[in-house]
Amino acid sequence: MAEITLVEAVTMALAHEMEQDPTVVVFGEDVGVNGGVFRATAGLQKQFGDERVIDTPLAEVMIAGMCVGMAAQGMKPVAEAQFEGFMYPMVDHLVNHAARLRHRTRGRLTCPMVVRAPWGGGIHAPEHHSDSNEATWAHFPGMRTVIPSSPSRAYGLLLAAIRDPDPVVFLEPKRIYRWQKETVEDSGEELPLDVCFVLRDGTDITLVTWGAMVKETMEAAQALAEQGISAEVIDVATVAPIDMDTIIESVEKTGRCVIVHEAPKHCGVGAEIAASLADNAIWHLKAPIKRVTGYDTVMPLYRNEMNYMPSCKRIVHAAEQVLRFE
Amino acid sequence: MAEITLVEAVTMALAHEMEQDPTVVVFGEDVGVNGGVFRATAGLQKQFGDERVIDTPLAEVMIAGMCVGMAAQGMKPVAEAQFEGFMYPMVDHLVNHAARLRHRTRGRLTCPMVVRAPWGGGIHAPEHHSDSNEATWAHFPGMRTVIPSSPSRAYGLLLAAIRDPDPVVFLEPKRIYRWQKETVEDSGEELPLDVCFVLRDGTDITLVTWGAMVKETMEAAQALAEQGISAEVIDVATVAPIDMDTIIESVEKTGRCVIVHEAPKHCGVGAEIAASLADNAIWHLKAPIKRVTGYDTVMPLYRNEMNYMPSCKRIVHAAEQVLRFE
Amino acid sequence: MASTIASFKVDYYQYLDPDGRLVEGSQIPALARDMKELVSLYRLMTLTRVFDKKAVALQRTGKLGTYASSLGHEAAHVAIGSAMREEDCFAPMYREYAAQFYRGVKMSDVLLYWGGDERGNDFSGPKHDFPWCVPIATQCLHAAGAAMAYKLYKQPRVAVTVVGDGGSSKGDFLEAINAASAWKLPLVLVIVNNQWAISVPRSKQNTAKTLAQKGIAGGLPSIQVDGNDLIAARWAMDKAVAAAREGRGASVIEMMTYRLSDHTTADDARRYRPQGEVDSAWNKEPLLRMRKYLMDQGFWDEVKEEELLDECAERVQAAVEDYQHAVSNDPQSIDSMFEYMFKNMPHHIEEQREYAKQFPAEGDH
Amino acid sequence: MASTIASFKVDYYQYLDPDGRLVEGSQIPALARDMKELVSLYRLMTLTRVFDKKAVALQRTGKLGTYASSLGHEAAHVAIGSAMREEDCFAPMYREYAAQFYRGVKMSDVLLYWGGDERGNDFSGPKHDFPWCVPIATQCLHAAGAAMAYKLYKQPRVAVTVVGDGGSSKGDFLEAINAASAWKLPLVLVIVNNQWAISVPRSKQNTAKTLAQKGIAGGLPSIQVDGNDLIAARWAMDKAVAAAREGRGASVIEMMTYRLSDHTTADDARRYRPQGEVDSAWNKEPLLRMRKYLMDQGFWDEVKEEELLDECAERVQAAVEDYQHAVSNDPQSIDSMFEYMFKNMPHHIEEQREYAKQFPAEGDH
Ligand SMILES: Cc1ncc(C[n+]2csc(CCOP(=O)(O)OP(=O)(O)O)c2C)c(N)n1
Ligand SMILES: Cc1ncc(C[n+]2csc(CCOP(=O)(O)OP(=O)(O)O)c2C)c(N)n1
Ligand SMILES: [Mg+2]
Ligand SMILES: [Mg+2]
Repeated sequence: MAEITLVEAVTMALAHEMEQDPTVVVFGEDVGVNGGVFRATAGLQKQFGDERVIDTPLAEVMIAGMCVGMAAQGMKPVAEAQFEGFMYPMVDHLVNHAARLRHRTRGRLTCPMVVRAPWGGGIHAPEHHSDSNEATWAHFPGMRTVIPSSPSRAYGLLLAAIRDPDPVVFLEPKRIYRWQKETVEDSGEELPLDVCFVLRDGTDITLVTWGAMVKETMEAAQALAEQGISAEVIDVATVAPIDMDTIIESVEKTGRCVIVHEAPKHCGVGAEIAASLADNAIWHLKAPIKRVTGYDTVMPLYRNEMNYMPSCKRIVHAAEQVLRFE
Repeated sequence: MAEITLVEAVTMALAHEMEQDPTVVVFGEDVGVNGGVFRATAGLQKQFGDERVIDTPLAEVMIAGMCVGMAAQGMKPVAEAQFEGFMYPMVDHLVNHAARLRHRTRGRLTCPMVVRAPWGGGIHAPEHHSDSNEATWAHFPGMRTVIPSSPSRAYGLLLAAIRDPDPVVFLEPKRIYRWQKETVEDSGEELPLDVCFVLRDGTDITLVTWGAMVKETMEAAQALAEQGISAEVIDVATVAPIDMDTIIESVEKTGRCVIVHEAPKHCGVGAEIAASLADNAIWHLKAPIKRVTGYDTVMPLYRNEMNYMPSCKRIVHAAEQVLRFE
Repeated sequence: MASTIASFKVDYYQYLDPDGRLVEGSQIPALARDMKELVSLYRLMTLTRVFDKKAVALQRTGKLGTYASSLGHEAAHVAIGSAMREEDCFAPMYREYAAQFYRGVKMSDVLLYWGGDERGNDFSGPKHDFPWCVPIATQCLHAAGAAMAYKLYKQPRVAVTVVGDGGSSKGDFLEAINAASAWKLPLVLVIVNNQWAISVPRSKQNTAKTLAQKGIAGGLPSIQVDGNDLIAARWAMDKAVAAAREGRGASVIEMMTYRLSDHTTADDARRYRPQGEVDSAWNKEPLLRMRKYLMDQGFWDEVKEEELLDECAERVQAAVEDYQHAVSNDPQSIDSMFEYMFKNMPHHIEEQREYAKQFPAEGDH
Repeated sequence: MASTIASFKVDYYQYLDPDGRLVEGSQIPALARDMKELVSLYRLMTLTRVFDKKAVALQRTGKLGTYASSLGHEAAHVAIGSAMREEDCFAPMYREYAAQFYRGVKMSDVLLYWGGDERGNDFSGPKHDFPWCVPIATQCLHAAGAAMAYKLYKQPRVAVTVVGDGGSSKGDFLEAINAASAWKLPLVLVIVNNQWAISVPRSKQNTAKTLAQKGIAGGLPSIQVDGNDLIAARWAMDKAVAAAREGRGASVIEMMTYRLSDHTTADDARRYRPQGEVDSAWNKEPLLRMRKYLMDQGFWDEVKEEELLDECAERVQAAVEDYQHAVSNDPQSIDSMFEYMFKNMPHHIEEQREYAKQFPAEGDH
């Protein structure tokens, strides 16, 4: 059992499930010989052949549309979008078809497909390679949006996503693809897609986040601990549908909440969490709910990128604001 | 000066601005001889010729992409998507290009385009013809999303949208296209894109909504008035960026807020409003913030449609829940 | 130096002319002599037309929602449906009823769908066929995906899809051609060119001579046929389906026909379409010429025609009753809106369902 | 009855062979005899190559972000840029530097862009040209829109766009062909076929003989040329640009070339591409043959070549200094992230700007 990175955990989950289930195919640009531009599918074509790991023409509408077709006929396609910024042409097939197929045919046809994509900023990539577009997917009924934040969660959640009988958008925080290694057993054990993960217990404030921002948020929790403040950190992981119960329970305990995400603030997923708290936990709130997010701007080119990304400092600052209320 | 419907106000605004500004062109499927499937462009081709009112091939990616190109070269294209459900292929060009062109070229090129679309449910239309997808657009920085709710607001807001130097998604609530007539002067006066409209003053509760739901929300306010409850009704109109000041001011006064929209609840625009209140008006809140919305389901085919749509009854119910708190 | 490195052509096929006469000098397909089969296909075309008329009438009287008529397309649609095997997969747009009836979709399914009831899409036809598809041309990629699945399964199955003249402008169709070429998919892409996309005439979709030639982009065999000529349309389908089944890849067939009806019942074609054009299209419509041919050959007569019309009327009536029974006596419940969102209903949807049941819509819907 | 109703062909053009010899028996374009022009274009090809090498080196030493090399494409790109007028509009993808340099884009603009600074896209070239375009093939529709604008303005201007062999599979390109056909747009669609889309070879995009034939879908004149032959590429461009300018509509040109570099500096082509293929492509590269030709004709020699290389090195160095000066001495501020979101900055963005300024990023970026 080796220590592996998040991106290696993705590969391991793909290999595991392809081994178990002959209907799983990997489908996308450069996923074959090249093993994906981030090497997430490295070695898979060698192992499973080019009828299981399929390089496609450069056409995202086609990738999404054909996955709907394949999934409806009993396969489990796992598409790769090369970057989240190139998923937008997929919206139509995901929203108008994948997410509705079960509903509109009363279960006659289903769409157990996954679209994986490297997602988010912070690696100094070129233009259009650093978006955080989870809110785009999270609003649409009929599919799940899942974002892992560690090697073991990447492994377990991706297994669950592939096995899920409904469509899943699986966003991989590319900034932490190789950040931390973790011992992950290739056990085939999936993690649930309907719960948040409490990464750190605390009593004074709840920090809610997902994806690569888990890194800064855990750092912020540590910094707060050094000030004697006990922060609970929740990794939402599945941002649609959200397990609000875990979040509400935590906020009922702490009375304070800061939500952290990379995406622009306006109508981001953080809004849903805050709104849900404002409905269901309002009497427990001791302070305003703050969101520390990307700005309502285009993700800038790389020289300004780190000015855009929420930092540990910004999270601590927001926490301190919130903690000022008694 | 005649009494006109909302859809006629759209036509009047288009005609007005085409008259004033030779760079304005109408671009879309069936907008020419046919005058649009809802007659929103009726008569315009006759009046302005087929080089100003242009029937396009059936290709939404093309419509959006060409509008970006035309707008970048100094035109003001006003595209029509035939229904909001057919806007999804436009996401890529709107998000990756229209909304970013000014930013990425430091203002060298701009994108003053408008995409209009009949939007929302309630007319017993076929499948895929009844979505409320404003949240899809509202999250993306660099463009505005505008939704009128009366003939005069349709006129003034559409003029402003066309004149706006940046891209605007203009969603027309098809359910109330012909609901109410109003006297609208063809004055060329635009309405601002950065304010909410307070449609009814009140002191006990703030009802926030937009689009066709203004109808049910005003009815609910009336029903509440009959119980002696004074409801303030706010039509958000421009759902991105939102004028939160007006909403916060109202909630500071009433202490209670119910948000109403047709779209699914999860990550809808209502979440942003509630979240913003939970940050900025929390000490004024006397009750949880409730959202009365479409369900997190596919908009059903028409026999179930009215079970999906928020009704006056549901709004009153939520208001009553909220008013129970002292 | 210039050298020609590739050349292509688009051929046009017609066997039965508008007057019901076999076109002279042709290599006539065997189907033209298979009178039993022709009679059976003619009967289905007629049933479809009778059904279509009834469906429009139901809409006009408020008993059905918006309905997309198939008037004039019957030969093309019957050719498509009858060329396929049950295990093949059909990805329709929204008006290919005759093709679907052949495959086992019930008339009451069609009525349920346009009658605003999801159960219409859970139709009785081959359970793996795709549902009706409103977002134009998207079905082409679903068919390509199905074809890919069959290819990977190594099953001798074919996916067939239909797109309109309007839909042929859309990237989805064009990307499907490319995909079919890339993987030599067992796929048949049929353009049913009825000359109009709502109010937009064929000439505005592009200025190319044919729509069939879009297949050349992928190097696919691409032909045009008289889509009102069942014999030509079926012959073309048979050839394309056989090629696909035998691993020789995909084809494009443009079937020339005419939309004799409004686009849907929500449309009024008189606003944009000259009546003269419609009148002359009626002279070329598919049932007329087949009836003439069958009569000329002695396999049909007025009595049979009358009997058939009566029989069709009866069957259509029974379907209408099934439909009305379903929507009146056994309507979709409020629960049904929440079911089928996910295989396992999430907690929040369960909650919404319970809430929704407290607020049933009032009055008519 | 079958009749051929449309036929098409794709011709291939080459005038200067890989050995720098004019291909015999050809109708040689006048450009082949215009030595002054050829020398000037050769100089730009060389400058671009020197620039390219420097940019890769900057990336390797951490002074530039990911960079997309144009190595091997110089003839195609120079042909494109030099066939256009200033008032025409260029919608590039991301590696057509030579075309852009011809039009006035500065080398320092290119470095700014890949160096992570938005000012690169505010380039010095024709201010109406489109910025670099990363979402593959979307630029094709922007060019179609520009062409539409010029057509509506009744200006004799032409829009030119470039797409790769990979990008030619995407609906955007295919819809642009259709749009060009529908409106007879003054548009030139160039496929720069460098045989690879990152790791995906041309053969996997589709199995058609050529990519040029995608233009047949719209009935556009569609040819293939040796894209490493500046004379053929430029001749084809001149013809297509003239047709567009004179109202005769759009064309498709497939320029055959080879990506001699990695896809970008973030790529390692050795993982997927046989070195032998790359080696033999070097024998056909565009500068070599043009240099040989100019030398054979007595218009170039080793001394001139040395002088040119020195001059290019100097100019490139100056551009690098401009770039480094801009990013070091006059970097984009935090404010710059908020500017240009809207013409008039909304209130909430102003607030976010003020907040952001309290939290400048720490350390290196
Ligand atoms: C993506 C999309 N855009 C627009 C529409 C609205 N619409 C429905 S049918 C139609 C015309 C289709 O014409 P064609 O493809 O020729 O098929 P026909 O209806 O003539 O059979 C349009 C524009 C749609 N359903 N989907
Ligand atoms: C829509 C989209 N999908 C994927 C990518 C990632 N990507 C960047 S370049 C490239 C290959 C492009 O190949 P080609 O079109 O042949 O152009 P070339 O780079 O060879 O010049 C890919 C897949 C992208 N930029 N945009
Ligand atoms: Mg049609
Ligand atoms: Mg290439």
